[in-house]
Amino acid sequence: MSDKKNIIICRCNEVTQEEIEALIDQGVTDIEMIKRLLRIGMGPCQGRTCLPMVISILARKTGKKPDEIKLPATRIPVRPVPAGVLVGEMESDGNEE
Amino acid sequence: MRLTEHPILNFQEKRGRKVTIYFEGQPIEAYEGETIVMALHAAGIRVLAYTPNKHRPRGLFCAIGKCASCLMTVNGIPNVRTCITLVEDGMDIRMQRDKPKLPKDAKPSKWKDAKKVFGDIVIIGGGPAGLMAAINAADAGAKVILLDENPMLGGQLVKQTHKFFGKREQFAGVRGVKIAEILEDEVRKRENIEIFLETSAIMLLQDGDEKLVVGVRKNKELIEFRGKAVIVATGAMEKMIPFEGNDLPGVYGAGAIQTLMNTYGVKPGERVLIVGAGNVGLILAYQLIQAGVEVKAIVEAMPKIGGYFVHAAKVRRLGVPILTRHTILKAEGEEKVEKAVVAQIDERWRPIPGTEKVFDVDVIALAVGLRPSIELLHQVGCQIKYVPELGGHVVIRDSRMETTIKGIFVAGDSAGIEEATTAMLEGKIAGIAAALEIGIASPEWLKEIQKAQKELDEFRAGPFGRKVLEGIKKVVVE
Amino acid sequence: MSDIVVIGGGIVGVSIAHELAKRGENVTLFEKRYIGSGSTFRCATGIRQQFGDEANIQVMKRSVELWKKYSEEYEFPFDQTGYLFLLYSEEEVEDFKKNIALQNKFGVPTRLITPEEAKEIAPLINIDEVIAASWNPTDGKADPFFAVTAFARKAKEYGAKIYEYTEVKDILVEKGEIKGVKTNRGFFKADIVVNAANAWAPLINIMAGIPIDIPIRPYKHQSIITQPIERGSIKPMVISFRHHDAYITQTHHGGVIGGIGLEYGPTYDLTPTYEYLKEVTKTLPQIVPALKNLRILRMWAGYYAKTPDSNPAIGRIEEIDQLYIAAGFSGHGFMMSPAVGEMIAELIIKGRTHLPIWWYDPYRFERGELREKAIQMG
Amino acid sequence: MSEIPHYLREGFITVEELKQVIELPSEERLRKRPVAIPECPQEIPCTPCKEICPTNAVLMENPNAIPIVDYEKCIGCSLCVQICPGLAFFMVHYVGDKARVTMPHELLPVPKIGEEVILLNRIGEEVGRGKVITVVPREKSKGDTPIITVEMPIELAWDVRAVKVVRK
Repeated sequence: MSDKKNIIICRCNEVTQEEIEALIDQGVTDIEMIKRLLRIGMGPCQGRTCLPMVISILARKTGKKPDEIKLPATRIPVRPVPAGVLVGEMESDGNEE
Repeated sequence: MRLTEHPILNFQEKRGRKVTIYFEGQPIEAYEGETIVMALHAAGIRVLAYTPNKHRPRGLFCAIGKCASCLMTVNGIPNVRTCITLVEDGMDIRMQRDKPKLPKDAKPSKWKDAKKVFGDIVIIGGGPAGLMAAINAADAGAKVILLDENPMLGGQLVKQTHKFFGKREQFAGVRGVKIAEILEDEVRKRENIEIFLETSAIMLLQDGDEKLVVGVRKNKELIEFRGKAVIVATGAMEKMIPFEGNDLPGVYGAGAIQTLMNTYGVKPGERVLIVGAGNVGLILAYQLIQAGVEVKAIVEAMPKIGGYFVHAAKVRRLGVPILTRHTILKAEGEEKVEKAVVAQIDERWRPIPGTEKVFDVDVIALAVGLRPSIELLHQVGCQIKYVPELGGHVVIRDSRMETTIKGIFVAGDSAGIEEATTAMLEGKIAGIAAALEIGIASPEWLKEIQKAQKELDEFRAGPFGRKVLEGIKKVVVE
Repeated sequence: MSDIVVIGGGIVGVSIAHELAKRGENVTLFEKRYIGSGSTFRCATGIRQQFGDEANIQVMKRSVELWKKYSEEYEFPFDQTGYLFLLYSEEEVEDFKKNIALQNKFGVPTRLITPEEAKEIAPLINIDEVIAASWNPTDGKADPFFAVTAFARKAKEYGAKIYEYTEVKDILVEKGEIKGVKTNRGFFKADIVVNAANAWAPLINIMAGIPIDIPIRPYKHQSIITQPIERGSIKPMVISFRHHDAYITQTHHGGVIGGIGLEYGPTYDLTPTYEYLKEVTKTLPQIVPALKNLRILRMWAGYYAKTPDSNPAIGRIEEIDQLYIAAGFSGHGFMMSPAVGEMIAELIIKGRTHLPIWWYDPYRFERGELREKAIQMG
Repeated sequence: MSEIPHYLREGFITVEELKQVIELPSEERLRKRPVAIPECPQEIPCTPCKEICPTNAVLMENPNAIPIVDYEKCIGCSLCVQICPGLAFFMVHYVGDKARVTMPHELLPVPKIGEEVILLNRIGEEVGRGKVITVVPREKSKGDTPIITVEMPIELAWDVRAVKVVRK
């Protein structure tokens, strides 16, 4: 069968289908918990790519309907922004190594 | 890897001044006006980063600033979205392999307050819905602020080389690229529309009676946009599906491939497998052939072609097989896609052993559907609902496109996945409705809303509209 | 055996349930959403013993011992990476010298160090105006997600029942005796109730009909987290009172977490504010300048369930047989939770505890005997 | 499953299936002058063919209806072939033992008049060779789509719907 170690669900934090299914099999079926324990949707894409797939895996494994799974909150800022930009200062000053 | 001739598009005229950028210290030729990742792709660079823990290669995926798969360090600043950042002469571009290190000798920052821009209506997204909203809101008398995070207006229209369906007054028979030009001209003609490109909206807030949209321009400048109403027309993003090797560079969203070849004239690869025979997959196949790329096959898990038959017929007669009831099992390759394995599936969607087929391809295009980009609406607290007919989570709204928060409107794909034609009509409705609500438009404009609503009803009256109407029933409240 | 009900599935409630179940008690916990969803998952991860009074120092010393023990046994991340208070004035230094002496008296090895030593401990900090720092290497931080789920898992293994998405709607009290709790899943018999609802504790107190006022009020506090950076970049929790009571550290997974003391309330509203985002991004790079080039991934809000003296109310409510409270942690619930679990478990089972629980007497507000304000920080 | 028409499972329509959707012109009509044939069996919201037709020969009850050509009204002007967004209109004309099929050609290179091209059927198979007899280049097309008319053996008239241009 397919190698679920090699199926990436969360590209940002490199979470595989295998890891998600293992957690669900352990009884963690709340998307909020799955999100926090695996850090799915907490990377720079902020869940845009992965959350629909997580919802469908969860629906399939628990028999819930996708509309019963509440979408985790969308946090500010909806795009990752350098702190310096928010203070109005972002001239590249060559400070990075 | 750059296209020099094309049956529809002319890239030679469009390309800007030649500049040099540096990838890992190596000089690369680029043209002003193109994004970093396009220039890298044209130079054959597919791998943009390695993930910090599992060291998996990363390439682009969405190419419209949403998926964060193209993050690189640019001029020392980590995590820059290179798919929507334009090249500049001498730019230093580095792959990210690990989590970044910070300098010990940085100096504390000084701060200045954000630039402030005031208008009546702030429109987020300059695609078909946002442009039509801007034109109509402006004509109804509103001062309009229009933002888009891409370097050009038009949204996904700018990469649609095919001609649109619908009625001729809705631009039927006109190519998407041309529609983008027409709408952009209209927008630029109007003095009461102020345009901010390369500007991402990072939050949407209620501030007393006003709406505050906080934007970041060119990764650098903080701008506060204030208006009495906001229209969110942020479009959609491509869905990803689980299969082995689905994160390998070369597995691209269909839209990303269109951006490469149709917006920037960069050949996405030589041989392509397309997953999904909806309109996006079918149109993409035809566009690939037009760009001189071989399409090995289109696989579709459903038992029938989901897109318009006429789009399928166009690629079939050019020799592209469409394998219904097939799915992708695996993308194979070391650093990037080299092979795709597909198989037939049974009624319960399980692959049938022994039916595997291997295609030698360097690109796998995912055209498996879109989902509305509702982040700002969700973040500000609009009520949302899961409606599969509209592509996933969408906001509750009324027939004039106003969400559950007064003064916040939605239009186009961010209101539910549909067509550019319906996006334009919804944009028109939202633009006028917003101008009416804030007391700027005269009541005669109601007629224009009714006219657009009638056209929407007509457009959705056929079998393809039926599913959408089912979905709309679930989200429209009065 | 008594039926004990714990209301609130934050880390305090879960710790209490865990300690009770571990001691063989029959305990049931109700959480209206999911474990950790209230304030625990929103906390800034810090665990410190640097307080200015005897009770908190002793309780936190015990708490750190338990954090160490349980993190090893239950395998969740807890790192003793220290707390570093940056000091900018002679006045601050004098105050801290007193605290350090007190901390040393109870065996907490805090010491005053030079700015240069501070820079060695946390090389990314800006020490331009720092004149000294208070440093305790045995303070630390833990991962709230892994910690609370580990305690919940263990509590269940010891026999506790944990009901998530179960909201307590009322507490049935007859003739001063608790009979049970009504929830959205029906009635549960109970002899003993522990109010561990923190920000929502006043609502539970009303349900139980307690005759005294325990003034716990929710205040909105916000935090930010950045993209992950190289592990070990900011090991300790770095604190500066000079900068809006700012705190910064790096989480277990690499992101830099931080916040300032700009609070709103009392309110149950948790909408993040732009004002805060601007203030926090102005402030934190003053302490760690390199932060300015880091991307902020998220900001969020949580409650500090505050009392007038920023010390929690922990103890037994005499008028109702048997009601206990452990709430109003004023931002210290996460760090104190293991010790609080122990205190409440001992109190219920033995009627007394080896820890100085008197300090947190729930009746002190009625009597007007406020404690010295606890340092409300990280 | 049986309800799914063949053309939606396969992505091409057979002549037999097409005949169930529209009536084909008589041989007499085919010999008279070029006649427009819509291969558009699915209800989609699209009306440019109807809107552009100078003789109102394209009948469509509503914007989602299937286009039906009144072959007597059709003057063979090819505007529908030029405008059709789905590239689903063709013209067929019988001339002696040859057929002339007019079709859109949005690929490079656009063939020249007199050039020999490979004929492709609806699934892209090479079925013979034909000669290009007229070309309406993109600039002159009313629908921004180049169209070409290719002469071929009459028996291929209902199979050939594309060409391949092969140049050394």
